[in-house]
Amino acid sequence: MRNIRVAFGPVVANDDVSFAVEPGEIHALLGENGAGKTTLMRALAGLIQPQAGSIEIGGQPVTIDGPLEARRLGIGMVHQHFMLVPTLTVAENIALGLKEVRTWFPRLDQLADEIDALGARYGLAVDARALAGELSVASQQRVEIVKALYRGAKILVLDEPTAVLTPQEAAALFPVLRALAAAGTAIVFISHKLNEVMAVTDRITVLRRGKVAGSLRTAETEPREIARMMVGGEVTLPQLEGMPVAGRPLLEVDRLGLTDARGVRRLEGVSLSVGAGEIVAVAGVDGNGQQELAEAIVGLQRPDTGRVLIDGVEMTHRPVAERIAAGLAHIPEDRHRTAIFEKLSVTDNAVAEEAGRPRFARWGLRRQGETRAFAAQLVADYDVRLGSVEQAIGSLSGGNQQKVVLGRALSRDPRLVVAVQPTRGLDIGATAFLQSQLLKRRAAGAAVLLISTELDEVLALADRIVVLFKGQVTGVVARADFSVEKLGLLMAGRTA
Amino acid sequence: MEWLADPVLAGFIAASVRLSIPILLAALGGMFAEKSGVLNIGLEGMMLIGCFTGFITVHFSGNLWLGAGVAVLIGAIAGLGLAFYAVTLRSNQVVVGIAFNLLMLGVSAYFFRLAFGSGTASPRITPFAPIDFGPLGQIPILGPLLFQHDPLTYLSLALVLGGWLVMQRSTIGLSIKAVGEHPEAAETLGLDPIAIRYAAVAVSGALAGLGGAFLSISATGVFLDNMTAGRGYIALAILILGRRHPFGVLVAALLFGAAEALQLRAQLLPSGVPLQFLIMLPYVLTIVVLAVSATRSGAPAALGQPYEKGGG
Amino acid sequence: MTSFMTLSRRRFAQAALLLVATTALSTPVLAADLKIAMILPGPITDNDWNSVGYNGLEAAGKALGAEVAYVENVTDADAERLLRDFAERGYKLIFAHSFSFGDAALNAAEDFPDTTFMAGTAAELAPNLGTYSNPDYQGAYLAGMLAAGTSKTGSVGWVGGMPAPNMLANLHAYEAGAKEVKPEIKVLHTFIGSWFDPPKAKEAAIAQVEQGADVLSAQGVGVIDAAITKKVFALGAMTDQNHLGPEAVLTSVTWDLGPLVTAVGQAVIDGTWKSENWSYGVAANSVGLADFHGLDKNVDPAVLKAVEDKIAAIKAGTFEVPLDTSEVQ
Amino acid sequence: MSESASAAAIGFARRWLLPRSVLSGMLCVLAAFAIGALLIAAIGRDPVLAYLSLFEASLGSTNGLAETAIRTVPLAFCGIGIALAFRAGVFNVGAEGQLFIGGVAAAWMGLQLGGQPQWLVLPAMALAAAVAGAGWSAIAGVLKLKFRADELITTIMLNYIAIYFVGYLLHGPLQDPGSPLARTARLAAEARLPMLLEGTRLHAGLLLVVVVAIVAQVFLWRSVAGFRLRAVGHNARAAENTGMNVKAALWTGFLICGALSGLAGFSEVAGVQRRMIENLSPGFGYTAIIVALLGQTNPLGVLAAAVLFAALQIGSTTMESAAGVPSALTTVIQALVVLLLIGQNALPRLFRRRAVTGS
Repeated sequence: MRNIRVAFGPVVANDDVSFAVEPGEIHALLGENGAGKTTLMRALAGLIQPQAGSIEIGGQPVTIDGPLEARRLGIGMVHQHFMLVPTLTVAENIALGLKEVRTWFPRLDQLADEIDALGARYGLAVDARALAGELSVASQQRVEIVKALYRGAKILVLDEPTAVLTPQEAAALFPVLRALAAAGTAIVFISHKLNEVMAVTDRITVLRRGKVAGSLRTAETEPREIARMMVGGEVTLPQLEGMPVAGRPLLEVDRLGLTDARGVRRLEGVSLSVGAGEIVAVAGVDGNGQQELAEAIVGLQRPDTGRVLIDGVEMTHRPVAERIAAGLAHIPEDRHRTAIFEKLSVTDNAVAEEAGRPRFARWGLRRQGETRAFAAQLVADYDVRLGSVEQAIGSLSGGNQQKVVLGRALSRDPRLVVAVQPTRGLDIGATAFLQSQLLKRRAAGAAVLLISTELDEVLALADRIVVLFKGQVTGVVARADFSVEKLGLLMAGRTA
Repeated sequence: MEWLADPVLAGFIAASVRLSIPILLAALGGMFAEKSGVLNIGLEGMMLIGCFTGFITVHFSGNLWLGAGVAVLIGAIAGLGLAFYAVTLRSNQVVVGIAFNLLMLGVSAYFFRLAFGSGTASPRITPFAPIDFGPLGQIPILGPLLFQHDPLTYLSLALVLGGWLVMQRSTIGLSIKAVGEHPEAAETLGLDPIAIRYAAVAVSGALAGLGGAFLSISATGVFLDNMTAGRGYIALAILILGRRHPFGVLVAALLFGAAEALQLRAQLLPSGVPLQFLIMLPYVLTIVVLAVSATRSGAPAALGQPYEKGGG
Repeated sequence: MTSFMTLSRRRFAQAALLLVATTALSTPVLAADLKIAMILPGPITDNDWNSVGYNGLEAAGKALGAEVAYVENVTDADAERLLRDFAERGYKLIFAHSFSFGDAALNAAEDFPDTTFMAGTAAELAPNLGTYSNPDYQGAYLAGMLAAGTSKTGSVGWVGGMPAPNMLANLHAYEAGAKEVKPEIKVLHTFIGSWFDPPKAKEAAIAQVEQGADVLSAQGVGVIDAAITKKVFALGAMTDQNHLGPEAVLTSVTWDLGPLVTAVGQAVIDGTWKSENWSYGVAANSVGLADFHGLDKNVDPAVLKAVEDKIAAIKAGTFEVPLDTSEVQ
Repeated sequence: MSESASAAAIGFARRWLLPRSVLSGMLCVLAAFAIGALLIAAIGRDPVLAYLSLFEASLGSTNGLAETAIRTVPLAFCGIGIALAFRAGVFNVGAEGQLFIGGVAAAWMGLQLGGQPQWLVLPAMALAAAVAGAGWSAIAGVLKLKFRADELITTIMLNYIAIYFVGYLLHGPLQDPGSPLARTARLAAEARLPMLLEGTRLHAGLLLVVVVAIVAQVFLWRSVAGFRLRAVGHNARAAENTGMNVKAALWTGFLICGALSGLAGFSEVAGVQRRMIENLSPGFGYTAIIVALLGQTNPLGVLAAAVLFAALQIGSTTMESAAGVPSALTTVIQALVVLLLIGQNALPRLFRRRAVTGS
């Protein structure tokens, strides 16, 4: 790919980017969130058309005008958010859009056998007859890789493949990639995790703000150099310091059990407590009950057994508003779904929790002046970049949206903060800012429950770590005993 | 076992089938649209335009099958029109559907007057006649259920089977379901969500058109303004009752037809129940069944959400 | 078939002309300046109630040389407005052709004292508001006699739209007529719950046939379709509906509103109009039985004779068909 | 005048006097009429005469304006109710049935209180209508919130049931004694809305609906409850997460829609018919859905859209009688207006996207 340029309106995602990958090579595409990695690869996969630049495959100039053409050229992409239809089986997912499985009535049984065989060859075990939506995340990822291989991918693009895996699962993925490379496949490995990139790739290209910051052989570099390239300077992430104040417990979760709408048991006997001035992290691979735990604590889901106490008061079945009044702040995982109203203004979003308080309302009518002043203050305090507080929050960048959410939650001086994946999708600067805010709350005597799948983050910030596996607590580790290996085992379900 | 061969029971079963067919066809059409992620509130209008064009074609050509064909074609074209709004312009699908129903109501009434004048001797055609299966028609239960109907009814039942084959077994069905559940995934695999949705809505229009034509060239041989009388809306409920599955839709439509056939018969008995309560029976029944069964209805994830190409 | 189709094609070609002709925008004016208008509750193409009203209006327009206009598909909510609209535009004689337009006509009459209003079966009248009855129940009595006389099963059917007074009067007279011929006759009746839903009317009729009815009174489009399918007889309503089922429609109870509208119009022109109930029924030849088109061979001659005698008795004033609009059940 | 002041003046004019949306909306109406003209010409009638009579009847005379205003009342009541429900994410299309139930409740109350002073009777009737309409709507609310049955479907079914149920009442317990017609007895003078304009039928329901529109506008955009309603409609999950009572907002949507549709029934009964009749509404509740969305679900916008549709419907019947154009044509024109308006709202957005992605 040469001199690629992709712009969405005024935002330039790729600017004069050149990138090359050779057969048998594992090539890392590294960069912070928003650096343009995914955009570049979507252009390669024919999902968007670059405004400028050229692409050559095997030395031949090509125009990739759509996913079909990309496939014909042997390009396969495993997206960060899996492109699987959850209500179809694995075989059906793979059969989608394929002419080879017969035009009218697909030979799904034969296809399933072929998939099994293909999986066996590369150590990618998948059940071709299972519903895609019922597979574990790691299996879904294997399905995505098999899907690409079945389509004859010679160039395989993996977008943040380890984000959803345990360290062990990630480690298991790497031999598969090497086997594929050995068989002549060119692999593009998109990531922002330096250690993985160092472990598995042959070459590294770093993108920063839509431009190529550098391209080097993995063997000839070291993490510090790469990190500088990614960030464009030195940024150190905040680190927890000092012993916990160990105040009275502000959050107590007592033998919580929860069954979801489809009848699946999501939590079983989960107990934990967070004291004032303490950060407790919940670690685990995505989808092991973290979301349900957080939602039961903040009141978005009703547990069927157990209790939730906030500052000693039972809140298990109380509405969200009461918990907020009791000092709870929630920074949810999926911002767009759970935290913000995209079409409403920044002002409206900023006061959503408190619109009815006397400060912002009189006789049931909203006090516009007060509300706007509050929003302006929040924007200033949390360094939100925007044109006007009256613009729709959906028009801000993800990081700025998250800052509004953070400001809304923290400006109330909450005594209990539940933060779920608070830094997902943020660049390093925003991540550092956010983490430092959490540490500030701890210093101010609040209890912080940090739910994260990023081990680095958990290790850096937590006083204690609770590990969840399949809805159960497999272990609680104090700061003194932190180790990646130990956590990894707990995350894989081995109780300590 | 005498009651098995009772003519009143036989008549009730046969009537249930006849009353259910138009709604069944429209609901089957609605299934294709909804499975692809488009809410087709315009079924009523597509039925009505099929009812009208089918009738007028038969009237001027004398050919019943040509009438059915034209109704299918016009219904499909109406479906494409709705798809333009729902898929390309990404308009609110409820408003567009209601506007289409209004348009079809006006267009059919206007062109009926254009074709036949404001005169009062209303035109009439000879509708499809039931096929005579001889002794088969006399079999208890099965006879009235299966062997006393006209060709369009059998075509409809075949379409249910075909709908099942397409939806559950074929590549096309896979593509439609994928587009309705996860259009972006479908696009990464080289499917065109926009084109598939257009096609699915066109098919829904075609089937609704045929369902409407059934009213004017099979059930009766006349056309009147607004002759579909809300059957397209009923079909939406039947679709959900039937869990958007061809056989489920068949069962739900038969249930509604049976309720209608039952109330028409109950009126002939001295029950003491006020007439209006009997007439509302099918609607009440629909709501009750909906309430009991709706908790796990499983609508496609992207239903009603317009898709933007290359987005996300 | 061929000639039928040719006719249709020609009619199609003439559609535009027909439309112009039917509302008679400008016919030569014989009478002073009388303009007659009518509002109708349904489509004038229904071969039924609304067709009768429309035909009567047309006939009067021709007979009097008056300019006529109409609005079809008028709902109760719109009736008063449209009556006032016509009155404002100089129509001096306005027919509100529905039993449910009485209120509307009363209100409009109050505000337009110089305009003459005629409301179908209105309860309250005003100095400039008269009413005209819907005497087709008289014909229904005759139809009931014929139905009972023709029935071999001892059951006859009757299918109607909504339980409105004129429908109820029709049903009760039909039943009375049938019982006069055969006291033990069973009369089945069904209301389909809407005025226009042919497939449902057809199914209602089929249900009656399955319960033994072999002659049906068709008070709605669709019933004749059932008679054709089930090979029983139907009695048409309002106009001669034999063309809808040449083998099935024994005869039709016809209602010709032309004489009434014409007479009312003439009275308005002459200044002799009085607010009263104008009733043109069997006695005035406005209601009667249509031609049997040869199907009378299926009826017991004694019954035919009885019907003829009954018509004579009504005309002579020796028999009055009972008017009963009570609710059923 | 300073530069900023003149800019402000222009901005004011753009925003309030002649916004672009009004201009392009008028263009759509014109286009729909142009297509209608072709259809009129196709049957050999004179489009100019037809449209003149349409205009004359709806907007060209005092009486025409009054009739248009009368028709606006039920359309706006139902439309505002539907709009507020839509804002909360409730697709309540049951306004028609709620109107019937409200109408029969108003008439019942009016008959019960016969002879009492007007200041007591009218509010009592309005209250009865609002409560009954809201109660009918609440059935769909319970079905959605307790049984997860889609309100789009249940409200359609409930419309049929309401109309047949009212039919039963009018043929049975509430029937006018001594009349075979399906209607209640006539309301006493105290139970009728005052007339506003001598020589026309214009009644005080118009004032009521204008007040309701203004209150609804303030409620939606200035009140805390309105804010929460909108927030829930935008993103129910986020609303719940920020401590808002989602169920309360959904109930507000159901109940307001029912209450306002009930008031539409009240104003028809107390202002126009002076009794409850079997065919109280020629589909006001359905037309109001389109009116609500054309008005961008903004109460004042809905009021404006209601005036447009009222004028079209009023004019169309006169067009039929005066120019011999079947009123079905107006149905076509109404549908075209809607489709063109939706189209012109969406098209520019489509082109903009095209330009950006450059595909």
